[in-house]
Amino acid sequence: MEIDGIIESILFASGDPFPVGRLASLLDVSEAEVLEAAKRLADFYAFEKRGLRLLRLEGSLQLCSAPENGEWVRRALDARKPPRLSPAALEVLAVIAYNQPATRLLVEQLRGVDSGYTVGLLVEKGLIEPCGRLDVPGRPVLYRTTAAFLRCFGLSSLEELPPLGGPGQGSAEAEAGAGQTVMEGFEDGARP
Amino acid sequence: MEIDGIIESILFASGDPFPVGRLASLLDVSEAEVLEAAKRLADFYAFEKRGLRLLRLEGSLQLCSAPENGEWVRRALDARKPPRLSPAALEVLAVIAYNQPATRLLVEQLRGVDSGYTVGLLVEKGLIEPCGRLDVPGRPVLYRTTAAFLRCFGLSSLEELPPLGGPGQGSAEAEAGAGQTVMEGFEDGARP
Amino acid sequence: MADPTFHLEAVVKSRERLEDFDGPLSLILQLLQKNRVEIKDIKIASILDQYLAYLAEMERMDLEIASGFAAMASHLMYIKARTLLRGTEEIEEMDSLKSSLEELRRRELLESLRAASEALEALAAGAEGLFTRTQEPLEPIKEYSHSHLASELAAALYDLLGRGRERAALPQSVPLPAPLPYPVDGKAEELLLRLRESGPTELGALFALSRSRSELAAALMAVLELYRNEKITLEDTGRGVMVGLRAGEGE
Repeated sequence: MEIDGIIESILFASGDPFPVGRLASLLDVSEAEVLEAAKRLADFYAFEKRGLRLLRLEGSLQLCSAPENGEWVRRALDARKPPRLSPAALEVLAVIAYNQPATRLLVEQLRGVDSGYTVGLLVEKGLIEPCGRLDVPGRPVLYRTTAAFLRCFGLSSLEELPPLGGPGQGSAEAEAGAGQTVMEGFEDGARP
Repeated sequence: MEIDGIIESILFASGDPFPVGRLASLLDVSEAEVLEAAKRLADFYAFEKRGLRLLRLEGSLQLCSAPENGEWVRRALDARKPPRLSPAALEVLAVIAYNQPATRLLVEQLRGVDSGYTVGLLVEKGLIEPCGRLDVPGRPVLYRTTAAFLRCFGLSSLEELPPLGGPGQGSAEAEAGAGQTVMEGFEDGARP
Repeated sequence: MADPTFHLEAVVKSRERLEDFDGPLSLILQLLQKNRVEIKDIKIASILDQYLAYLAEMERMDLEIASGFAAMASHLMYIKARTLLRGTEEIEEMDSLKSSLEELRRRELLESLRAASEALEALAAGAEGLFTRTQEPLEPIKEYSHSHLASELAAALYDLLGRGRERAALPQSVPLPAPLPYPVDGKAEELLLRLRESGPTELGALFALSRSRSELAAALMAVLELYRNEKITLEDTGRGVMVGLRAGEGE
């Protein structure tokens, strides 16, 4: 069975990230086979300089347009550049990303300011999502980052998050390390 | 400029059919060049047996998933099957199946309620079909069951419909007989 | 932790960097923070030894550092002494030291998260230009494809007839309209044949062929049905109605 074409069709039609596990059970093959097919597709897109990219976002796969054509697509769709996240939003996102699942309370304790609005904003943008409640009085909601978060930050898994600087390290070193980590993602093949 | 990839990106992200003219003016090439690129892409998809197809609709281009993978896509995205027959629909179907060809009037007289909607629904689902008119005043339409009906009920012919105990028989016997009949029907019907 | 090594160098360096460095408590906190040491593990003697060694290494006396250290050491001794004297009783200074330490750790974590969020921002800039798409509209499944048991049909009919019996409406007693004595379908075919042979005909002439009332009724219904099905045309000529075949019905 030629699963590459079927996976391509499903990912195209789905639009959203599609779980590798569901593809495997649907096609009655192992997850490893699905990932191999995905790798073939991703390499193929990159090698042939096609207008598509296949991303691996944790346990899911998603088709996207090629980033180098982003400006063309934006013009064609008359889309504005999405506004950048504010430093406050980035900070909240970082707190949740590195401590997930995390409650709003943790965010507020770390930042020292009310963060309800910003948390709501990030949920609205689809970068974080509620994922249950903490089993303490008040049962506060727990948040985690989404597949869209990984996509927007060019990560293919949470393991690729820039390492947090230890007490001795300066932040510059952490940043340099981060850039490298991203390049090692699934998208590897995409970059020559 | 490599316009094939850009066109692919734009069509991917757009989803909707995208006018050839707009692609041409956007990329600052002639419509003929856009169409040539589209032809190359379409041929490529078809030749490589990819999961995508490029359609040309009037003056527009559209990417879609390959129709031969439609069944996979449907399963993957869990396209809703039409709901199962309601008890009312099953009742109407039973009246027609056992009395075919039958008019709506017969159905309504037996059920005691207006059945026009349900009859229409069964026609739409392809389980019954009109087959002429009854030679009485008003010339009501006659309905009979279809091949799809036989398929759904696991029958190879109408003769395999579970026999009904006649209404003239003693009710206890009739019901006992009915139980048996139903069991036989089950066996016959379910296993071809 | 038996004898932790206190990396004074780092403390002193950061002390030089920090403008708001202030008082012996801050120096203690710095020290504890940088070395990840709990308050209760502090051995002042070992701090002192290491401090002197450090100074010797520097081969010069930095009076500012020395005085800062002296203040810190005396404050630590003060806290330790109170802890020893008061036993398990709460020591205010100890608590404030602890909460200050927590605050310092919180701030440090926040600092590193801020640094990470800057790194994230850089990543986001690199990942710009990826566009996703919405789900492709799916063709609805039109054909009914659920499978049923044939027995469901029999059961449905039994239910229905059972209900009907209560209402005394058995199948035989269902009043059906009496069949037409003259079939309309046959009459319709007859009319079409005649129109094909003799062309447009007056309506009255068509009806005049009927030999009985029921045949006349069938002829009337046949005309109505043929007209409704767009097989024939009707035209009012002023003296009567002309019936003709609709175009395409000639063959």
